[in-house]
Amino acid sequence: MRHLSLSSRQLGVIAIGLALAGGTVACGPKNGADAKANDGAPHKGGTLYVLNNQPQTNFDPARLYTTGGGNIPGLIYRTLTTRTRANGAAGNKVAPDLATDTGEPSKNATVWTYHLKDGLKYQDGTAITTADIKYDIERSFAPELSGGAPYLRDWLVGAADYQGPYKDPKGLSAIETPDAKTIVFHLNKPEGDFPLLATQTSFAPVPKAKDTGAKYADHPVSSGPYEVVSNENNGEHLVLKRNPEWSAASDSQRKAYPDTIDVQSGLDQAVINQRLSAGVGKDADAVTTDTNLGPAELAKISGDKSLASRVGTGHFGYTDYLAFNPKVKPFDNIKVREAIAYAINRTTVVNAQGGSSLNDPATTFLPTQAAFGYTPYDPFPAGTTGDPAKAKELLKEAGYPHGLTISLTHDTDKGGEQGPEVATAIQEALKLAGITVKLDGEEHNAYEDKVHTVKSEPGAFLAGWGADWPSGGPFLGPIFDGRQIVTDGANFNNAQLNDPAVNSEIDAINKITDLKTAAARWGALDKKIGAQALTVPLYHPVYKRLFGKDIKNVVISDWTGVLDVAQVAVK
Amino acid sequence: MTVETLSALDGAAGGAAAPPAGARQIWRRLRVQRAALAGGVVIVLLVLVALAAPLFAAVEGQDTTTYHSGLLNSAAGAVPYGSFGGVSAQHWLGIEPGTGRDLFARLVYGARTSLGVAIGATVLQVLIGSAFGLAAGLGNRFADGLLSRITDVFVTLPALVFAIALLAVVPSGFPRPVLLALVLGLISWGSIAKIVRVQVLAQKSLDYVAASRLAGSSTWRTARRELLPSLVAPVLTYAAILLPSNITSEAGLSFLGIGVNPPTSSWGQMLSTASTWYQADSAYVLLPAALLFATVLAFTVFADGIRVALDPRAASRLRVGTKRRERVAAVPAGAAADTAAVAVPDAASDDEDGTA
Amino acid sequence: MARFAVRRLLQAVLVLLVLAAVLYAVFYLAPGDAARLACGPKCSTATVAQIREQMGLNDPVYVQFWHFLQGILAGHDYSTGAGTLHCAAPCLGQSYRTGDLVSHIIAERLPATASLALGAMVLWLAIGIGTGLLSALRRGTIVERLLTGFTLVGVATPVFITGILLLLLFCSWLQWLPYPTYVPLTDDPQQWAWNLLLPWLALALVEAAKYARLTRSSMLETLAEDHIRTFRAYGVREGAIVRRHALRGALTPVIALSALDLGTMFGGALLTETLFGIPGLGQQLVQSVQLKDLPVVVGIVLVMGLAVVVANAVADVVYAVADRRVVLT
Amino acid sequence: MTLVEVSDLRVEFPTGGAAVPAVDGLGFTLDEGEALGLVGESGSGKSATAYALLGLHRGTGARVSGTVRVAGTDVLAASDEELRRLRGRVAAMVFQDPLSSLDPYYAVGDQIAEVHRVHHRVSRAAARARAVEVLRRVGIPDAARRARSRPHEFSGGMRQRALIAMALACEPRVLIADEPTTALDVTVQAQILDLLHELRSEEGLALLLVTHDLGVAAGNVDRLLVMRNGSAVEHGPVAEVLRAPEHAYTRALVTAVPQVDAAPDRVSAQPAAGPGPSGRGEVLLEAVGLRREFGRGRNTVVAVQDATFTVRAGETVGVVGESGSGKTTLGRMLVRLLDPTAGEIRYRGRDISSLGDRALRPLRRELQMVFQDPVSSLNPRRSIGESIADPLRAAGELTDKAVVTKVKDLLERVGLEPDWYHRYPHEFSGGQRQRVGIARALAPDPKLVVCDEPVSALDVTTQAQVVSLLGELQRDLGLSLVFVAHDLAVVRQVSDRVAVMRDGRIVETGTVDEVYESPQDPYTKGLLAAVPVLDQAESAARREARRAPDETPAPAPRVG
Repeated sequence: MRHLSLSSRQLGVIAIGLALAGGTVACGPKNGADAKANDGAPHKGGTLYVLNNQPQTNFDPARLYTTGGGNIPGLIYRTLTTRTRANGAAGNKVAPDLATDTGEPSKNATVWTYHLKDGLKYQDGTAITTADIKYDIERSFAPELSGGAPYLRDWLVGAADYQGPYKDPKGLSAIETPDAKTIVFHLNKPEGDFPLLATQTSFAPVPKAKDTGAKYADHPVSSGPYEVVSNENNGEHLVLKRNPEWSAASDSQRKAYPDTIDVQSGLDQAVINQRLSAGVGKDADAVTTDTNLGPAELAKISGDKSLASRVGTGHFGYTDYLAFNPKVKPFDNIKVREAIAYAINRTTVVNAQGGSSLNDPATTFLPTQAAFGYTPYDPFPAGTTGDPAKAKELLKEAGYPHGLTISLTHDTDKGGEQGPEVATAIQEALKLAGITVKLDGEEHNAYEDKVHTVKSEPGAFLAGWGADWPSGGPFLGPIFDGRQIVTDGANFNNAQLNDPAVNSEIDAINKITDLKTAAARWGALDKKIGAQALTVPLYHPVYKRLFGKDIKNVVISDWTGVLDVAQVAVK
Repeated sequence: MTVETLSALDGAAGGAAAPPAGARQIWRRLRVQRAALAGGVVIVLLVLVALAAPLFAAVEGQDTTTYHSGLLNSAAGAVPYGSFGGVSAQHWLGIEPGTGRDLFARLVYGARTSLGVAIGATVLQVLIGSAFGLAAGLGNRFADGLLSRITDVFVTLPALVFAIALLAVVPSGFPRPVLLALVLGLISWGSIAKIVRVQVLAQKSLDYVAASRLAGSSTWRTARRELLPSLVAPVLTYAAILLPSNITSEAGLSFLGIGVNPPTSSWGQMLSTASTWYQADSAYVLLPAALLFATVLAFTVFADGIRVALDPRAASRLRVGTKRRERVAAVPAGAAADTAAVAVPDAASDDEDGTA
Repeated sequence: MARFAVRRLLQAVLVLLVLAAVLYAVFYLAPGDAARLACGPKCSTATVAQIREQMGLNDPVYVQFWHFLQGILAGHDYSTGAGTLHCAAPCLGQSYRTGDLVSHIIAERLPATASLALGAMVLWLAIGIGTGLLSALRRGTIVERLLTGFTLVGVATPVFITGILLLLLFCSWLQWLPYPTYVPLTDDPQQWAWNLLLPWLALALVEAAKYARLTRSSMLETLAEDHIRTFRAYGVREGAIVRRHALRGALTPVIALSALDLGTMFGGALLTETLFGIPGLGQQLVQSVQLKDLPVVVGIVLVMGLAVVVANAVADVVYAVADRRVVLT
Repeated sequence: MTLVEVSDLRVEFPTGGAAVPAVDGLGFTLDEGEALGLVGESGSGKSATAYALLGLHRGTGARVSGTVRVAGTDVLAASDEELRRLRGRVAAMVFQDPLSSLDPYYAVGDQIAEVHRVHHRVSRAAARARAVEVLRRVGIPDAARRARSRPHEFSGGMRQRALIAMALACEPRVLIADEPTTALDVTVQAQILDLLHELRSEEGLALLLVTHDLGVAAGNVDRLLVMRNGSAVEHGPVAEVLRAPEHAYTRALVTAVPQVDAAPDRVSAQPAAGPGPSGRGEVLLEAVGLRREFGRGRNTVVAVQDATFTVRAGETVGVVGESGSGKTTLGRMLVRLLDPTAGEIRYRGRDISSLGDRALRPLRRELQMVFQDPVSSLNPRRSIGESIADPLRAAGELTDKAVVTKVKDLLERVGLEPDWYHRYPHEFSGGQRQRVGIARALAPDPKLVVCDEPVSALDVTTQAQVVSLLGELQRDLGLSLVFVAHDLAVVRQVSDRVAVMRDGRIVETGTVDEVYESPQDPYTKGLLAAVPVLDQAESAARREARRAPDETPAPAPRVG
């Protein structure tokens, strides 16, 4: 889940504005010729420039919250497993990285065993051991190193209250390293997705001797194809160079064409788009991993082939939706929820988020990718513009013949996925169905607190959910698993649904280690839950991002939706 | 200029001391300044527009909230079809990209918010500032010291940051425009407090205040009868300067995305949205920008006018009371305005620190 | 002079103390949990609790404030887990969010803000004083009317409008300038200036207007003073009079005011920094406010406050130096 | 030969509507080495005339017509360049306010050097030397060092000397002195006038002395030109004009000048004769060892120290002293506008020096004050009637109607129209305003009124009127007056007894005649000797007396 601060949002907002500025002039048809340069095989060498808006803060494997080991982090930190670096759906699979395979489950997927490949070395030439991986996982529990993904605390046996290796050097008994190349994980429940979790950077090795705690991010010890030359301003400017100790032989996934990679963050999004589209000098060898096109570019690419040819389109598993809390009247009444589902006008919502090029209207909670188990369905068919009439009908049945007034909680961050633009679009749509919406805009933090705290959870609010790995599990689990209702912390089960049937089905699927079969079951479950109208899926964001003229070998997997810096070449 | 030549003038102009700043005098002196008058007219018009917003919208036949998705090119980032941001017979000033809401309606309603907030904030600043300044000016060493330090703190506050922080603390249920006015008012009253204090201190040393003490008046009675009247001029003048800066501050807050709540429209809110779109739809940014500019300009020149009309500082700056009239007479309005404007920037900068 | 310094020092300390206290109070009241924000939305309650403990957020607010003060006076040692991170006095603390030392963060942000503020000041003084003097000495001519018009426009245009229009004009229409990307002076002076030109202009145009008005009025005032008349009466050339006898007096308030403005600018010109994406104190501040990263917020606000207080003192000194009759108290 | 030639001079200042002639068809001449006194009250246009001689009206919007010839140059027609050569080189001007007339930012010597170099092609060093030379010439002690100090480090007198030095530096042929001594204390005034006199006789300078003070003019010029409303009413040799003024106005002017010597018909209550001071009415107010300090710590200034004196019912006590002598502070302490640092104020035997505001209020009405500055002593935003009514309303004893009637009576009493009740201060002249101030002081039927320089801001004729009004009132109402003033003559006119103050101390007290006829304290002697007199022989004699090197201590130069 991305949580951008107000001002970075603001940057975005203006950014896009400026991007428009750039767009008109950036490049005319003259660039058509250069477009050819993009063809032809990629070669080693050169410097790749990454122009980003968001800095790579806390560049520490224990603190990073990535999916599939992240994009930039994946250049430094190899993990037990990693995502496949291929285009589209092919890029939605898990592959062995440091490990010889994606893991051997036993005791119906409660125990997972990995073996390291031979000859794996850190940048300093010392050997990578499983103890180092265990150590980093333990680090990720340390309060000094906050920020990482939470799953292991729930999954590993007896990890619930573990304080990390600094306060508690005994370490985690749930992880065994019988020898330097073997590591065994003991889970307190079956988790077929474990190989996918093992892609996260907490599964990267950190040599205890080199650990400097909170300062480790400044000089991390690389296990990947590149090593950190400098890390300025906490990830604002990263310079990476080839790690001589890394061998392509041991790494089936990463191509690592460029000799050096220069990651400049904190750039205005407009500047990024303008520089990429103009592609002057070094910018021809530049890409961005976090900045979408603005309307101006969108308007242009239709008429500008060469520019269009430099837009990478990706689909990250993410759904923005309207969440209900049935504990609050009138949302306890399914008819009311259905009425709203019918009344929603997804066109206005999509427009509010940048138009149809950057968003696909959503009717399913699961993202539109097979890996998640996407099964198309629309329990409340109302077309993209909604069906107010049908909604009115349902309201009458629900006992509100004269309409009703509800309150909708949203984030006040402008341009945000849960921001005011979307909220007003919904407000306007429901008006046609006779539903008066009171907007309850909360400042970002207040909003987070309010909607994710059971006690204060409002009846209806905007929410978004992203995949930590492409599978139905992390998508449906936190939202609909009754046992994941957190009463004294951040709760994401907005409906506070605790349906034994759903719970047991989730358990059943988690036991399945064949991801394909699992996916199908997840899809079915999604459809089943969808009928209860506990959420109204609104849209799935689409990533459209520019890359420089001389960029070759652009790979965009469905896993990240962003072009993979480990694969691109500048020569 | 010397006493003679001046009092020679006085013969004609009638007397040495400052004439009472009666409404008539102010009006007489305002009338002669064309720019100020023009500003006044614009202000009146704006207020009328704000008050009659529903009427205007009704005449056009649009409202501020209805979406017109049909008029937007969704694939191209939801910018309006057609030229000038979708200007048409139905939508006189075009529509808002992303939503298709009518811009004319939103502009006229926006005037309500922007002016309302600014006026509210100004009133608050004047009240708080005057209270503090008066208390500090009249109080003893200790009170003065304490109050002045407090004032310093508020002058030092990074206004915008505190606005952001405060806006975060207040429950979202609170009516936003009122909140904005409150926050702006509560934060940047320091400069006016300083001005009032200085005025009071200056007045305090004058003989007629001593005379009033001799008359057996209590401090409060003296303050009420002798000091307050003389404060009206500077405070009015400064309020006229604060107001536009408040309009800008509101816009600034909205620009940072913490202004009024949707679907309410304010010029600042429109500007901040427009800054997202102005390249694809430049008409959209120019409208609120132009209006905001016109408004601030109008208030600024009007403030200048009032300043000349009330000329609060000239007297205190000139050694001989008689020089005041000479200055107003011999120096064109503009110059006199500026002699008072000296007071403005140091004060104004306090308001601007945040919004700069 | 010594008494002046001491007095001002005490004042400054007082003001800054209050500022910090107010901030702690406000943030204590504000919603949002720094620990949870640091930990991430999906973070488990247990972890949040540990982090809160780690940050010392479980202490009552006054204790937290006390610790903060201790840090300033005596410095502080923070655990990085693997080792300890020493924060020498005056220690502004450690970012909740990143664990960086606040002093370090400020040190990183200050150059950008300083570049913006100083550069802008040079510009606005040049433009402002120039136009101000011109319109004062060309009283009643068309030149003056034009300049007065210019200043009014400047005063009436919010910086973010000026900024957008400048970008529109120079970057996209004329393409004379690149879209501003902050480049540290130390990296490449030329790029530094080139990229800051627009932000400088945007800021300077607004300020310059103010200064033009001030310069003009104070020049007119000075020219009306008796000692100017004296030198006229002794046949000194008008030019010499302005140069030797009017300018100094007329510019004193201008310089003093610019000291004040510079002070406030160091608080980061929020809008300008945001609009042009300059990684300065202002931007950092807004972000930190959003993230409830109290130590950083307090640190930056204190720096701002200090700047303003110092600026005030400087302004007074300027007056005193320019005019020996002024006594510093 | 004739140096200055003015004929049919008209100077008009446009004021919004109608242009007002400040000077109206004036004509006169001034010969080499001659001294002409331009005398008139405020508004008579004398300074405007002086300015016209140097063409200083240019660019001020003033309209000047007629002919002005200075050393052959037609000032009105001359080019700027010619004018610059005239200014300072031929005719140099000495201005009224020495402090504001010098650039505060530069050393006095440099400023003089600068104007010198305007007219003489010499090196900076040479110019500086010249500056020191002229400073020494005008009697600045230790000139070389003082040349490096800034104006505010000079005392008033020294500043005026510096201005004169500046004039000398250009070696002009005529010196135009515009009220050169108005801002100065009487002793310093005497010194400056002597200096001018000396310079004239030794450098052969012509002098145009512009002043409102006949006395000042009398002793220092050959011819007098009396101006009123912009035109000459009388013009002739000093002696004749003073002895046998033809014009009524001149006569009024001459008679109005208070004479410090030869006690005139006393305007105060009782004739000085009769049972000596001691015998008069019971003691009303008694000041015992009063002390007042300002500021704290190291920069404490003692404004008044152990001032002890009494005021009896119905008598007038004059308090004389030069600026900074603490007389005003003393006056304000008596009515408790200032709190004494030490000492007692016994009013009818009761010590009121430490009473709180509340306790004081009932007494307030009995102790009133008339202020010096008629401008600042009336609230411009309140009608004079209201200002006068203030004490009455504060007391709240009378009905509104009664208050108004009483105020109208008072207005009449002080010689103003009762129905001016609703007028505002700016509609009145200085004298009238002072009358209003008096009316306000009288409103609560006080027993004692402290008059702080009540006439120093007024023209001499008005002065006389106000002074006699005060005396008259005192007689009728049996008031006690404390009359604080710097003008010894005025004080002598009104007082029964006098206290002479210097540097916060009372150096001499006694009946008027005692103090004025046979002063004991050397300072008092110095003061009296310094007062300008109309009789030329007398003033010449006094100048000689003063020549005899400093036996009379002049007040120590105070930093302005």
